[in-house]
Amino acid sequence: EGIGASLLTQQHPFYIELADAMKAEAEAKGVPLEISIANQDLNKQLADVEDFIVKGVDVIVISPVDSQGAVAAIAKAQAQGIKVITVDIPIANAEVTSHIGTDNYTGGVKAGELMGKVLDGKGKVAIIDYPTVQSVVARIDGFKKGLEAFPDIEIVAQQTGITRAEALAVSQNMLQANPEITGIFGFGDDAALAAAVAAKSAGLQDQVKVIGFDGMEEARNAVDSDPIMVGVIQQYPQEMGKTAVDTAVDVIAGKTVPAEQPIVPGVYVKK
Amino acid sequence: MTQTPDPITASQGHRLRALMLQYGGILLALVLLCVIFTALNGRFMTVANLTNILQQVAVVAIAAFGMTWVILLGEIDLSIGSIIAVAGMVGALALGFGFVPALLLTLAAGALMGAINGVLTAKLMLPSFIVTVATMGIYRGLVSLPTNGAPAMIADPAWLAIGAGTFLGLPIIIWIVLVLFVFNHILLSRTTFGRRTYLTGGNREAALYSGIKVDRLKIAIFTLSGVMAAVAGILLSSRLYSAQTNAGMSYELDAIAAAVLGGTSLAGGVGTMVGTLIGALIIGVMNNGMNMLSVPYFYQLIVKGLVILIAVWLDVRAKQRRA
Amino acid sequence: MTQTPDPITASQGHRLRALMLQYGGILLALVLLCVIFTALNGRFMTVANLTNILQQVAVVAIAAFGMTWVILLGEIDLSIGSIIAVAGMVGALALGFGFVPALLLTLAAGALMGAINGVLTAKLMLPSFIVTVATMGIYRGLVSLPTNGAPAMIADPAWLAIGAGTFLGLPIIIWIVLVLFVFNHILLSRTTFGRRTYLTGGNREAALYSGIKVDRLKIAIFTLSGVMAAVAGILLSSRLYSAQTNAGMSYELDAIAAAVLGGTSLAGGVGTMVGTLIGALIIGVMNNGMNMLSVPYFYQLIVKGLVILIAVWLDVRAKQRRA
Amino acid sequence: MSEADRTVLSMRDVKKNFGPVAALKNMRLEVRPGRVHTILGENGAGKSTLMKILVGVHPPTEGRMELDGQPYLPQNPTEASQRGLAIVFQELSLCNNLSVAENIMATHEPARYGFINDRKLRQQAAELVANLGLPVNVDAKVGQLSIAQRQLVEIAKGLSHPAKVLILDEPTSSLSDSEAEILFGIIARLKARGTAIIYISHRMEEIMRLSDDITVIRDGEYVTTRAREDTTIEELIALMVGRRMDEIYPPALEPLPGLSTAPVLQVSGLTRAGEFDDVTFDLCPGEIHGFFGLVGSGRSEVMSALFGMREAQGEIRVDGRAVRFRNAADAIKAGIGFVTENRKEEGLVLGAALRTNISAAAIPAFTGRAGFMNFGAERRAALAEVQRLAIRTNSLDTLAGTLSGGNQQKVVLAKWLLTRPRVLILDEPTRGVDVGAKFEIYRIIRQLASEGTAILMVSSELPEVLGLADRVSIMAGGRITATVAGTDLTPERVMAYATGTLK
Ligand SMILES: Nc1ncnc2c1ncn2[C@@H]1O[C@H](COP(=O)(O)OP(=O)(O)OP(=O)(O)O)[C@@H](O)[C@H]1O
Ligand SMILES: Nc1ncnc2c1ncn2[C@@H]1O[C@H](COP(=O)(O)OP(=O)(O)OP(=O)(O)O)[C@@H](O)[C@H]1O
Ligand SMILES: [Mg+2]
Ligand SMILES: [Mg+2]
Repeated sequence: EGIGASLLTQQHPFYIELADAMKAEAEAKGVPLEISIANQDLNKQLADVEDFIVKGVDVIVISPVDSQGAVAAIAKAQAQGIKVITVDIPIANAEVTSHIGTDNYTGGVKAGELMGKVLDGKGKVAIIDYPTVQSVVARIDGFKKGLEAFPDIEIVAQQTGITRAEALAVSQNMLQANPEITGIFGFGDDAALAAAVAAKSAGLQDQVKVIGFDGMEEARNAVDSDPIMVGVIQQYPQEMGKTAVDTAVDVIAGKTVPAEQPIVPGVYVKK
Repeated sequence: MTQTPDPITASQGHRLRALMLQYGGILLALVLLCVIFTALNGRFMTVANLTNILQQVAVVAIAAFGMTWVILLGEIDLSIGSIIAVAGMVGALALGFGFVPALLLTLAAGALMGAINGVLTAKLMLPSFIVTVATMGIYRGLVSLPTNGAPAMIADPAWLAIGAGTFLGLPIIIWIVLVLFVFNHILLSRTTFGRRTYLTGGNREAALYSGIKVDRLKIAIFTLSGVMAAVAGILLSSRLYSAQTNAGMSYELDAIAAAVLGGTSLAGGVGTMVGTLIGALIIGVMNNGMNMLSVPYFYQLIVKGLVILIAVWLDVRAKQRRA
Repeated sequence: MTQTPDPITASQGHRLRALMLQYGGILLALVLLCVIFTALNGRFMTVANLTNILQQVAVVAIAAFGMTWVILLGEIDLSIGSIIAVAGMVGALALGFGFVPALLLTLAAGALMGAINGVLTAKLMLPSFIVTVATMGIYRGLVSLPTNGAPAMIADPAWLAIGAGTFLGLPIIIWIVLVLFVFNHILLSRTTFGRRTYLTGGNREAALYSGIKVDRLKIAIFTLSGVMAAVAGILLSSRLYSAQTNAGMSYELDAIAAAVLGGTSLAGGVGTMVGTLIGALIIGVMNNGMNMLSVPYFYQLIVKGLVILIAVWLDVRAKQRRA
Repeated sequence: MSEADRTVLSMRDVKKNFGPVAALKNMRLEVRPGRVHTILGENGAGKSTLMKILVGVHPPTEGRMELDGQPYLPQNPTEASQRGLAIVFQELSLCNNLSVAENIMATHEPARYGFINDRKLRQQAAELVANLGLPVNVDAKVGQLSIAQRQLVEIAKGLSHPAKVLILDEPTSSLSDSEAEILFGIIARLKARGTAIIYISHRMEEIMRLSDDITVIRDGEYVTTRAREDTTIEELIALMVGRRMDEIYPPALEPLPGLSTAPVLQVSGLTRAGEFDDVTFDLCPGEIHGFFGLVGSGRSEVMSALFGMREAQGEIRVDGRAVRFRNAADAIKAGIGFVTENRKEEGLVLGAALRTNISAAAIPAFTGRAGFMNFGAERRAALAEVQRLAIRTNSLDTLAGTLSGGNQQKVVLAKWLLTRPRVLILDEPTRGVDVGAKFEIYRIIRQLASEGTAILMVSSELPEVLGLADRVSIMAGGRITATVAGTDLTPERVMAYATGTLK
């Protein structure tokens, strides 16, 4: 009976909006929806899915903690005849009924191109990353790809800053070591906003341009009001959540659904 | 003056009562939880779900068995979460040599990492907390090197069967937990090794004077803890079809919580495997039951904390009554 | 046998030497780290960067001051990471009432959460590890309720000035660390409150027999630890322009590591604020230096672990030599 | 009513239960100012429990107490001390990581607005210690002191503020005679000032010398109170143990035939810088070799070096073969047993069962197949030792920490007897043990010796050393200054060597 959704986290605005959109759509369609939060732990995600199976849900919507490791959970559900839909993060080496997600790589390319444009094709760039998350790795790869068109731009530092506090310290330290940095790409809004703070506190607000990824409200406001934040790659969690629930409802109704429903990220720049 | 009763019959006759006295509080907490969940959700008390719980609790329970030894010695091992991850990775990479070599290599890696903790603690006389905080980082760093942070997929059917297969109708993973429970329980309660652990944890100085080789014992126990973590890592990687570089993160806290819930004293010298198993079950039942009831995540955190508090309090109270 | 030298001149004259003897090992580790980083990166040893380090270390250092008290008592407080987050959130939400009320409310919230830890530990006689593991979850759950997990933005200029402003040329955040260091140091080393803490941590029984109200002391110290965590939470939220629901996650480990690196014994009764400050600086210098050198994340984990091991080892060796 | 007849402290019908254990059943006590009131009773009779009730550590289960005619029911030690009671605990209650001065002045540090005046604190402590004539350095960390010195610190702590009633719970149990004399001097001065003193000890000579009144208790029950003039040692012992005892030091037994006369242990030139120097002696099967000396003369250090717990230069031979013990396990394997002097720190696991403690040093003997413990054999052996030493307990599963001090001491002894050692080192073996039990222990020592066990006995009780030892080595300043035997073995000579007046 109904939909079970296993989401990666609940401490990130993107996922909060995603969950809210799913709940709203489920209510509108009158279909029961239960949400579990894996808290970035694949084992908990597996346990959550197992519990969904015992409870007897019809469809599972999952945003995998890991694009490869979630195979186990998905296989388990499918073995019980439960259809699986992935949102946001695709699953590698397994077939799911449908995937709805941002094209992170393309988003990364767009971020790289934007960076090249705002820096006029030259300068030194730093990256804040999160190397154990595959969607982030895709963004970073895309970003580097996008920058390939600008041979005079050099990537001088790449450091890991997972939480906002870590990102702040890391960007301070990168700016300290490379004061000639002119651009910073943060893998998410938190990283970008922290980088902007760091640039200001180092007195480099006129020199450094920051680009983020996610495009939640806080970051969009910052792009509007803060000269350092030149742009953010915008994902569309509401659309994603709504599509996911609609797809799940279709699956329950026995309709065929498209295997891929990409949601292309936008580029949000100053109005 | 000495009204010593016959000691042998005394211990045999009151076995069951002693068990109830010892675990009354914590068992009560476990039973209460089960009753509440059963009342609130009909699917809770089904064979399928109970099997579920046992499977879900397996990784933490096995790690907690190892942790119990370490805590009994009055030490702590914060690196087991990282060892779990390294073990999975070693297994995933070594499966190229075949299933059995991979299994052995994984266990050996766990033993080695545990032994390093033990040697640093015993021979360099560094506090185990700081040693294992350090190796927690080191092992976590190491696990990420071969794949640069990416997970390693596992396709070996034998390896995957550990987490997915059944034997005599029961999931293999549950058999492993049971076997390891019995092994650790007997080792602790019936052998001289266990006795030495209690003595050393109770009073290190007195143990030294009694001729116990405390350093060796310490190294052995950290090694054992490493091996248990490696087994937990094998199960986890098998359940997840892959070795994750961030696997087992912060499981050390769950393992410690299971042991302490089960009555193990962080000061050393007091605790049992039965208690730890009950502690792990409480944690597992709680997680599962709240999922079954669709309790929202943040409320789950709060309820879990409250249940832990109540369980220990019931236990402490029961023990005070007895005294 | 009693070659008691004149006690007064003895203490004054050997002050500096005593300091070197007490902190020689750990100071050596700190100096070594600085020398290495300076040699490898010219920009390390600049006023701007040292200010940087102090700012980055502030949150952990302040939390570690509180933690030092708790550990001195022979207890542990794992909930401070969550208290940091709750404090930030209370501040962010209460800023609607104005800056000063928000500040007071935040400190009061920290005190309350600490006091709850203390009461549960002292009055219900539960082990502090399990109490604070439980409240860690409870407080972390609570912080997420008002915003459903989302961060709360902070725009109040006074609040933001705490993290960004300067006073007499030095960032305000560094002033706060210094003031709290001096406060805690004096409270610990010069007052009867501090002396009672040492006595109780060293031998609880003896403290009880000497007429120390151990329960009250325990509650007071957990409260103090909660207040310190709240201050850390204020700084963090101010630096981040927002209260994050996952703020301070696992900072308790850093705080404990700083204290233990600085020579605080987890068994209680031994430790100083000076040591904790040095311990926190080592952690801060290490993070900053490796970022400056662009050491990849996984290698940073490994190096950090190794440095911690070497630092404690230097310290333990220095102390053994002295004895 | 004259001052001396006034009762300052009284208790009636006091009961105390620890769960099912009735530690006190109907205690009665009247204490008068300027008099020493001794409480006499076997180990576990309830003496320490009584004192802990008086100072508010434990509440009584039932009963009434009065102080200066006012009802008295202290809730905690602070209240007791405010009402004018001070205590020197039997089990040391000091903080090892703080200095002597800090321990002595604990909770009444000279302070203003909560700030401690460290100079004044050390001055006051130093003055106090000097006034009392105690040989301790107030700057030393308590953890570095020998057990005897800690006892002196404990005494200084108890005397650090004026009290109407001073309780001394076995203050001399680890002091040698010369330090004990210092304490007696202090007691005399306090008495003259009108302080009432409650005194607990198992040393009969000392009791007869110091006491004005003596209350005997047995099994938690009040037996009688006598004025010292109206009683004798023999009568007191009979009242206490419930039977007559003629002798305390049993005579030597005939050695078993066929005992080897070759030395089992030969020590030569044993040296450890700063602790002891050139210690040389040998020990034959069946011999009881006493080691006497003042506090800090280094006897305990020598013994722990013999036992492999301390590195030292020099040579140790067992059965003529040179050995080097790396740890206690090696020493135990070579047949050495060591009853340590500090039972709480080196002797017992307080949180473990009696049975576990008693078998702790003999685990190999109870190892069955594949490393399994032979619990049946362990229980039987432990039970035999409990009965032989008359350890007062109702179960082998009782936690060692809940036993009375003297019974804990017996447990340590039991633990080492169980290893069936060929060489048994006894460091203050009867510390805190009652007369009846002492006799029992002496008898066992004699018995062991007659069976060929070689015994090294460190003791600060001169009569005990003289009463038992065949030969006595006297240590002063880390060296053996003399070894005497036969007719030379007189108290005067031994003391003279120990204090260095004879060389
Ligand atoms: N905390 C406790 N819990 C349980 N039993 C206790 C406790 N303290 C004392 N007892 C028991 O109470 C009895 C009296 O003990 P107490 O220490 O008063 O004896 P004592 O007369 O001082 O003996 P000793 O001469 O050996 O010091 C003993 O049987 C002891 O085991
Ligand atoms: N005045 C002092 N201040 C500090 N330490 C002392 C002092 N006197 C002796 N010590 C220490 O005490 C120890 C000697 O005590 P030890 O226990 O060996 O003596 P002992 O002969 O066994 O006497 P006893 O056991 O009666 O105390 C040595 O380690 C010595 O460093
Ligand atoms: Mg006593
Ligand atoms: Mg001695």
